[in-house]
Amino acid sequence: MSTLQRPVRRYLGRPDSIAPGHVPGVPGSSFEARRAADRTGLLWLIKAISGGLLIVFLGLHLIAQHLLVPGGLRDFASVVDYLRQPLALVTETLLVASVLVHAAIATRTFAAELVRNAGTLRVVSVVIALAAVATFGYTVWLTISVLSWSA
Amino acid sequence: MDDISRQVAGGRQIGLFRRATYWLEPRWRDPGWLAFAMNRLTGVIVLGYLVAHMVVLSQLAAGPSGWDSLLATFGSQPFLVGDTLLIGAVTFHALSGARVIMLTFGIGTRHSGALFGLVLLVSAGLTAMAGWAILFR
Amino acid sequence: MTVVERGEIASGTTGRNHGLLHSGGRYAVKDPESAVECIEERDILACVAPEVLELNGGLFIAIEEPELEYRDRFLQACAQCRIPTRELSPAEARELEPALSERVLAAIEVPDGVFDPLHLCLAFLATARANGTTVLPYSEVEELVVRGSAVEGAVVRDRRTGVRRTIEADIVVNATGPWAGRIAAMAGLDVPVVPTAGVMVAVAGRFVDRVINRLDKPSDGDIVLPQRRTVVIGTSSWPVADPDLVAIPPEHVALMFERGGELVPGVRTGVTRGIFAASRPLIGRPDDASAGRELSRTFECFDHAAAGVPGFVTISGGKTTTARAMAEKTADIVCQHLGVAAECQTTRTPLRSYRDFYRA
Amino acid sequence: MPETRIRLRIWRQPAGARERAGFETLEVTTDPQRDMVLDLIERAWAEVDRTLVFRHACHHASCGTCAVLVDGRERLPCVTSVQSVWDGHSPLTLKPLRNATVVADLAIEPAAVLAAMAALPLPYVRTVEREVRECSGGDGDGDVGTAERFEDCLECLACVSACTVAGGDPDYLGPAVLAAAQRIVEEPRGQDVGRVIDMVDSEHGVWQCRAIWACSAVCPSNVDPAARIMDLRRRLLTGDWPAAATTHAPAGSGASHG
Repeated sequence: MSTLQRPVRRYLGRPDSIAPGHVPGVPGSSFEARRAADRTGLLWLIKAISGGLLIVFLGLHLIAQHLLVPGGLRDFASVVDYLRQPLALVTETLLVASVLVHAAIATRTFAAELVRNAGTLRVVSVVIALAAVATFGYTVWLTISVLSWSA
Repeated sequence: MDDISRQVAGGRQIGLFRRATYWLEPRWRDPGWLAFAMNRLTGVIVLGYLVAHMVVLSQLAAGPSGWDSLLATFGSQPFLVGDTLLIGAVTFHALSGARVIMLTFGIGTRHSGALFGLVLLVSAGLTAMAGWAILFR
Repeated sequence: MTVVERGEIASGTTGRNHGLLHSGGRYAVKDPESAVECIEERDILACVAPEVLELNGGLFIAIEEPELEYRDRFLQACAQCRIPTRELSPAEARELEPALSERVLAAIEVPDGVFDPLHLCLAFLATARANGTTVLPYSEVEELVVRGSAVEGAVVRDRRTGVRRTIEADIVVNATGPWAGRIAAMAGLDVPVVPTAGVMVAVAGRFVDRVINRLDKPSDGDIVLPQRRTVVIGTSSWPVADPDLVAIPPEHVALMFERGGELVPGVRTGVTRGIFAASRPLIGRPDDASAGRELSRTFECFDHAAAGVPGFVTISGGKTTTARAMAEKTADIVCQHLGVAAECQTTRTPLRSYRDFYRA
Repeated sequence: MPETRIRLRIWRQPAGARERAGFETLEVTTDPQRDMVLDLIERAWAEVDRTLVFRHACHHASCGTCAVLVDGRERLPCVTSVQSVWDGHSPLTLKPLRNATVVADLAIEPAAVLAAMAALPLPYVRTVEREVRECSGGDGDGDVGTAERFEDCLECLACVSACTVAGGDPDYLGPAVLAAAQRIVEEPRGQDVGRVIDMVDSEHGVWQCRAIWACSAVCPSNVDPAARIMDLRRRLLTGDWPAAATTHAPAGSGASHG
């Protein structure tokens, strides 16, 4: 287990293997400054984990929402009954969350290829993150409004 | 971009158009290229569908009458065919992602091309089954 | 100082050889002068440029009965040339190198090594660049600037741009190997350099870690040495008129497999990776070139001032192993002419990493 | 096989100038069974057009200077036999490698990538591994583990040319540099592993690789850069890299310098 501490400290805390100093012959190449800004490994890991979760939750979603439902589509009442069950509510919410995380990171990768300037990229990344959070907020609101509709 | 990368750049500038389309430059002899390109294409397709799906679901806020009237159109044949293709894109994208994760952890690194073949096969199979379930059952 | 190279670095003879870092054992009996140069240079390179050398040593092995008589003369000659040797029993030899032929009768270990030709050149040039030298690849000397009887520069065409320009120089050093004759002719001089080609065959599979030589007088196909995951069998000898394009006689190639196979049988069934030849600059007259094998491997430095053409020096002959010694001798002559009283330090100055050649 | 004529459709680009660039067909004689593609290029230079610029040195896959595109595929022409790539009648197309600046005609400028390699720097000599030694016959297994050999990577840049990602981003360190970094992590030989890990664990390092594997497909020297990049990713995620330079540098290997 001890080696797993290292990626945790590397990506989340103070990395233990900060380069002691300057790379001779390569101007201005001290890695400490760059180290803090670059957590791409963590982004990749989150994208992979969210991808894995997606396979599970999307599978459940397809089965619960389409396969088991006669005709494949739920009418309004059926949607409400389904979402009333706490387990269904949780899995649908986690599905939305992992989709948004996964899509956000992937979109940022696209952006990183198009945008050359590091500053602009940071801005674009923040915008993408906000969009994802906003979308998640909207789905929560929509779910509440659907559930409260019948009350 | 650190100094090592700047050295690697060595003055080679790549324009915006090429940066946006480099992944579409075909390398038919390398299955990994097709895996990468299709992964992106299916990713974009699914993202597009999700946006549409969000818009459609927002109709729920209009209550039962608004929503239930939509069911007829979304249950119609063209939409069902669309759904099957969508499932194809999703299954491929999922399995292709799984392939990259496996390779990252050293599984199947000697057969990365064959792994892609497997991804194609399995996703096609799943899509066929889903298609049968949606269209003919 | 400016180094002008017609193509990519080491695209001439030096680049295209099997990369043997000679301990001198090969020449101990027949060419002691060359052998002493080799062992001295081998030790210097091992300390100044370890990064580009495989120092696994070499084995001289006897396969047939008659070669056993050569053993004593070989051991004695090596001792005279101060080449360290260690006798191994056939069993010991095959323990170290299992791919050796079962018919090993005797084995003597010598400090042979292997270098990578391009990267050894780059190490020298990286050090030169670090000391202010300009290196111009893809630049071809088309004429020498001759004013009166003196050489004062060269007209160089950059093959990348086609642009011709003149480089003025206090002294022009003609270090063009088998092409030395062609360049010297530009100043109306004739240098006794005989381009003598030799074929080498690369076979897939790292059969041996050491350099395997035949314990006999030098002959064709008497060496098998490792290069990464291949082995290279060398070499042969035939005079060529034009070193620009060497046609390889097929029978020489077959001989490599046959003779190399006697030392390391595995090569006979190995996959051929490359068949290549370069022409060596042997010092001598064309008429005795037919006996190409007998020409000495030592190098010679011609100060053409003595022939009434000051400002022009030709250095040719020799081996890649003795390149530093050739440069030292040439530099001594150049320093004499320029009135520089510097003392040679290249025997102990570590070479820069070859990678530094590519640094800004 | 008798001598026959072959047309070489070679990319000509004087002084790297793109606007005057284009294909030119040079015809030479060849014996497809004995010649290598580099022999044809050299014959075209010697007999047809002396202005042809191309890179070459060792002619047996040990220097890595001659890599070009043969019919669109990255190859070392010095070890690519004519019969293995030629159908016997149509012309052979030769172009300089992709993702590198062209010096002229078939020659590219390697400095950009090789300077990054120099910043690592990967020692050039390594210890011999058991599976590499062809110990045909005999009892012992030689002195595996103490004998030295050169690193497999020829720095020929075929992998960088084949890499789709490198085609889209000049800042990507690329398969050659990342594979070299992995070799340092695998066999430190006195190098500072921590610094190398920091260098590759970046946006333009191992995380930009898309597992396309074209680099490993074209590598002429058994390096398998894709698997090494993935190995670095696995090591980063599991913390599996030597804390400090634990293994000693074998005798005569590159002293750390520069």
